[in-house]
Amino acid sequence: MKKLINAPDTVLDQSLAGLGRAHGDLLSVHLSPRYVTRAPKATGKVALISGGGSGHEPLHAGFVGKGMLDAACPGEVFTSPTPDQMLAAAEAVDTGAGVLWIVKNYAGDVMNFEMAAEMFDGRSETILTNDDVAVETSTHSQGRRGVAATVIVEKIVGAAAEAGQDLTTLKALGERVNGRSGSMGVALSSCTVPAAGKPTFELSDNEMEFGVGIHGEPGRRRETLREADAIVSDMLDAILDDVKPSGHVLVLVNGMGGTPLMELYLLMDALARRCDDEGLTIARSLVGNYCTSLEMQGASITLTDLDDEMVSLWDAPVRTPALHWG
Amino acid sequence: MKKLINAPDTVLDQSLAGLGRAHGDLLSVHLSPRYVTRAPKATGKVALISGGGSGHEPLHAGFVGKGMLDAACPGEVFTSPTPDQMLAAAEAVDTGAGVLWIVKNYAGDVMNFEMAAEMFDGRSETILTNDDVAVETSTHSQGRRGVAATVIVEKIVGAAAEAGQDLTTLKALGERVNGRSGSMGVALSSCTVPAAGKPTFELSDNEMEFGVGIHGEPGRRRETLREADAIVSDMLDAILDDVKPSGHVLVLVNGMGGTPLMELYLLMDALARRCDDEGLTIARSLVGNYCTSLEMQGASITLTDLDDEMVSLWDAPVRTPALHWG
Amino acid sequence: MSTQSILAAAAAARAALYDHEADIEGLDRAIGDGDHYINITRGADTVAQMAESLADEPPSAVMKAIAMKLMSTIGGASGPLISSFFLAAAKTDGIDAPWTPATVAQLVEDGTAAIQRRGKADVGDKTMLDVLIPLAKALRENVDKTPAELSAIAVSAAEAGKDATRDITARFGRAAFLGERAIGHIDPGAMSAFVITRAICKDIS
Amino acid sequence: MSTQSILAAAAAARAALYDHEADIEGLDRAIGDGDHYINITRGADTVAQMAESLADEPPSAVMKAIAMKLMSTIGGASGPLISSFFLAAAKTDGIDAPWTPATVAQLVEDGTAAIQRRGKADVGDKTMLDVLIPLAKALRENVDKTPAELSAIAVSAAEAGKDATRDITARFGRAAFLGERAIGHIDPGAMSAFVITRAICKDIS
Ligand SMILES: Nc1ncnc2c1ncn2[C@@H]1O[C@H](COP(=O)(O)OP(=O)(O)O)[C@@H](O)[C@H]1O
Ligand SMILES: Nc1ncnc2c1ncn2[C@@H]1O[C@H](COP(=O)(O)OP(=O)(O)O)[C@@H](O)[C@H]1O
Ligand SMILES: [Mg+2]
Ligand SMILES: [Mg+2]
Ligand SMILES: [Mg+2]
Ligand SMILES: [Mg+2]
Repeated sequence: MKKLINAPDTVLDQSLAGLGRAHGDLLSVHLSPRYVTRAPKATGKVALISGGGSGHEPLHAGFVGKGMLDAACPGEVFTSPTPDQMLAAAEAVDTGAGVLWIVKNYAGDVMNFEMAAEMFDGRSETILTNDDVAVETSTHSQGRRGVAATVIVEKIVGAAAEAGQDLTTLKALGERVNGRSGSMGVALSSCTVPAAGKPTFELSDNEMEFGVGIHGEPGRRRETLREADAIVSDMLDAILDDVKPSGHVLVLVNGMGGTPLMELYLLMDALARRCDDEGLTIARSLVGNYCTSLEMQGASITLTDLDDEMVSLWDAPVRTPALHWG
Repeated sequence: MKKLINAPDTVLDQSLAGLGRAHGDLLSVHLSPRYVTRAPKATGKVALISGGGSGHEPLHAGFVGKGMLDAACPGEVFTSPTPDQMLAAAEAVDTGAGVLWIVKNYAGDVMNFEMAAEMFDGRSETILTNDDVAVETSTHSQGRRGVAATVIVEKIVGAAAEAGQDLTTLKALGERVNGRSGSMGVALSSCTVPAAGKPTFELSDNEMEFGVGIHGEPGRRRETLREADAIVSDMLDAILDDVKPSGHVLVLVNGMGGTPLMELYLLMDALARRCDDEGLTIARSLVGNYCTSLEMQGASITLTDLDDEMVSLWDAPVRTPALHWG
Repeated sequence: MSTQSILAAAAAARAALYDHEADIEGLDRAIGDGDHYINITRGADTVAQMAESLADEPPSAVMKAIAMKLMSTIGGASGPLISSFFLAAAKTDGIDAPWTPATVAQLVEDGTAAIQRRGKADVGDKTMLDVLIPLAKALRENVDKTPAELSAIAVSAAEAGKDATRDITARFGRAAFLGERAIGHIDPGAMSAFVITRAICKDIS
Repeated sequence: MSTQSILAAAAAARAALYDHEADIEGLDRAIGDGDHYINITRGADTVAQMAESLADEPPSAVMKAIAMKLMSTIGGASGPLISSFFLAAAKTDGIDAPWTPATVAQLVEDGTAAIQRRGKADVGDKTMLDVLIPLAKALRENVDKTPAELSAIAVSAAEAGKDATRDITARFGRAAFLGERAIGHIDPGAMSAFVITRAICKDIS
């Protein structure tokens, strides 16, 4: 394992400390228990709290700030955070307007957030994201995995919360955005969990994992690495089997952590050409590392079927370490 | 070689096309010859043009836009662009106030920009960046390499150009920023040039290259991979041997492309702790992939000794794909 | 069973987990995300650290303290499930009286039911419940046996349950996302539940 | 030398470069950035593509067209240097008259001087000039020899120059950043200059 770290068991706290040092103008980092809050605290709005295993940076702590999350709870690498973290975060950021938990659909995350919600005295609702079309739902009681569309849900719902929408409306909005989004990822190499010290999986020199999960979980199939155009086409086909957009879409070309921007923009080109063919207009886009899997080489594509409200909320100002505009 | 591409010889054009599709609101991409211009064209200000071999994304095209570059000329991967590109870019963006070329100090870049300047009819000046402290200057006629401080020069000089400063003043400002900056990089793995198809260099499982260049060139020494704190300390020592800041500094913790954000923030923490010990105040910071080396694992640290003018120019609004604030 | 024995059982379980690092980790790498060994030993280490401070508490308080601590230590899917087990166990009838085989059966039943309530899974879903549900049933049906006999029965039941996870697809946990590709691998949570069960039973007999 | 022979020489040079891919690429990977082979063959390929359209032009026009095309094709450090060579060669005295050994000597001198003006380097700096400067000198000193003799002398001079780059540090080009670590490797630009020289000389003799 080659990493720029001191020791596996100090990675998380030291990385969070660095986040705090770099972005003291936007957020505050708390280490015991671990949670990151928007600074200064917002007033009179529903508080958005997300979280999940670490290793997906900038997700989620990189999206804490005005117009997006009020708090994020980072767990150990690829391991759900625990209820005490969520509870402390909720108590810190609740303004009285209620808490909206944004949770990626993994058994661990769901159960830990559920315990926190049970323990929390204030009002709260939960949005589960499950945008990954790689794994079919039919035979599995848990449904699909939540991946990069979580970023889009956090941005759009964050803007609506900033605009003063109430808890019930925000939950419905988040579910709408999630329901209109689909994602598909591929991996060219594995990631290595620091505490494990060895790669999560092995791929031979000409193989890729089609439909990989953001923790290095296997996806639909292992296959021979092909041209980017063919890969993007298969990814888009898989998404369009599920999401049926009519006109304007938001696309997120997301790097898994070890793939350079040059390749991500090349994927954007391939995707845009396919969208042209499909008669889809890319009204908004985002290209970069947003929902990663440590140092994994690979990328995912997320497509969201936009409506007018979603576009204007997407464009609304945001001030976080990883998204900043308007 | 595992990359998400179609073929080595289409990487560059397809990646640029994707950049254009993603950021049509900020820039225009031209492919023959290759250059990227700010959209719409600025009026009545000195035009800033940079460029260099591709593979360092977002440098330089990702910094085209309001408050930073007017144009960027991307060469083949790790190969200087050619004078025809620079000339076409200059003719497209010159407003009559002159052109400032921002060039990293490599023989190829210097000579190609020099030829372009000779061919260009308008007025132009050149800033050479040479912030890399890894390689001592004394015995080499060419001086040091230009690396990540180029981003800082482009941002600060870009803001001053936007504010209407003239060509001579901007050149002096850029040289001041460059002169007050020092950088040092390490690599944990090699990069692979698409056309070459194999890694530029080999490192064994426990080795790192201390002082690596952004094209995978060797640096000061090959040594055993150590703890992040020790590596950061050595990097900072090397920089402080050269830059002698008195109080407020800007730090850039820059990823080489294949190192995840989690590690970069951890390096930021290590650096911040060392700066505390040195009595240095980190007044501004940037953590992320800004001046990369394809998919290389590794990172560099840049430190700039700030003065008041530099701070306010750093904070000035910028609207580019890779830097966006204010 | 006294607090002393509970803590001894926890220590035995911890040692056994350490002995099976490669197995447990390999399985979660094959059909999960590779962290189950780390999660479960982080839990075991935490309990070991608490041992001294708990030595004079009654079993119900020990179970409750372990539950709360594990809730904030393990994380992942196994964290809330395991801490639900201990939370329920803390309230098992007769927990603070001298234990009989029936107490043990009741405790495992209560803890297992809590895991089912929290995680919604059942036998055949390729989870730790494939060990725990048969184990609880075997204990209940054999409360009249000697501790040594009961231990042997419990270990066989746990082992059979663990082995049964090999040939089925998962409906819960990360392995569920794998569909048919999960077949051929034992569930990591079932494996760790078995390793723990065997270690505790050995300790008893 | 006619346009026909210039283009034939270019084709011979290109074929020879292709034959030495591993050498040239390996050297730039060792002490540069690994792209010299790609850069130089991109140039050679471009000239090959232009050949047909240049067949009826006089040598001066051919040299100028090659120079301008290479300027916008090769890039890197070698691009401006090589295109400066051709730009100067286009203006060499007697270029469009029937060539003598003196014309060749003059052309190489003019081209080499242009590279020196552009790149500021000299003999001993571990660059392509370590081949070109001795080559120009050898040609000048042997203009009275037969073409076959001159070819042999030129190849030896180029080879000695190339070999001399092995044991020195660089003052220009990327290898300069390496200091002592560049010792033991031939300069990639010197290697390609030698390969080209030898191919052209073979073609002539
Ligand atoms: N809903 C559930 N009910 C019971 N057990 C479950 C459930 N979901 C997961 N598990 C168990 O948890 C184990 C995985 O735990 P662990 O690796 O620690 O967490 P994570 O899956 O979050 O990485 C699985 O092998 C399975 O036995
Ligand atoms: N200033 C210079 N003068 C003469 N030759 C030079 C100079 N700088 C570099 N070179 C030559 O260029 C070669 C490298 O060319 P190339 O790899 O194509 O470009 P780059 O160094 O930009 O990657 C070196 O091996 C050296 O021979
Ligand atoms: Mg996990
Ligand atoms: Mg080069
Ligand atoms: Mg796991
Ligand atoms: Mg080179």
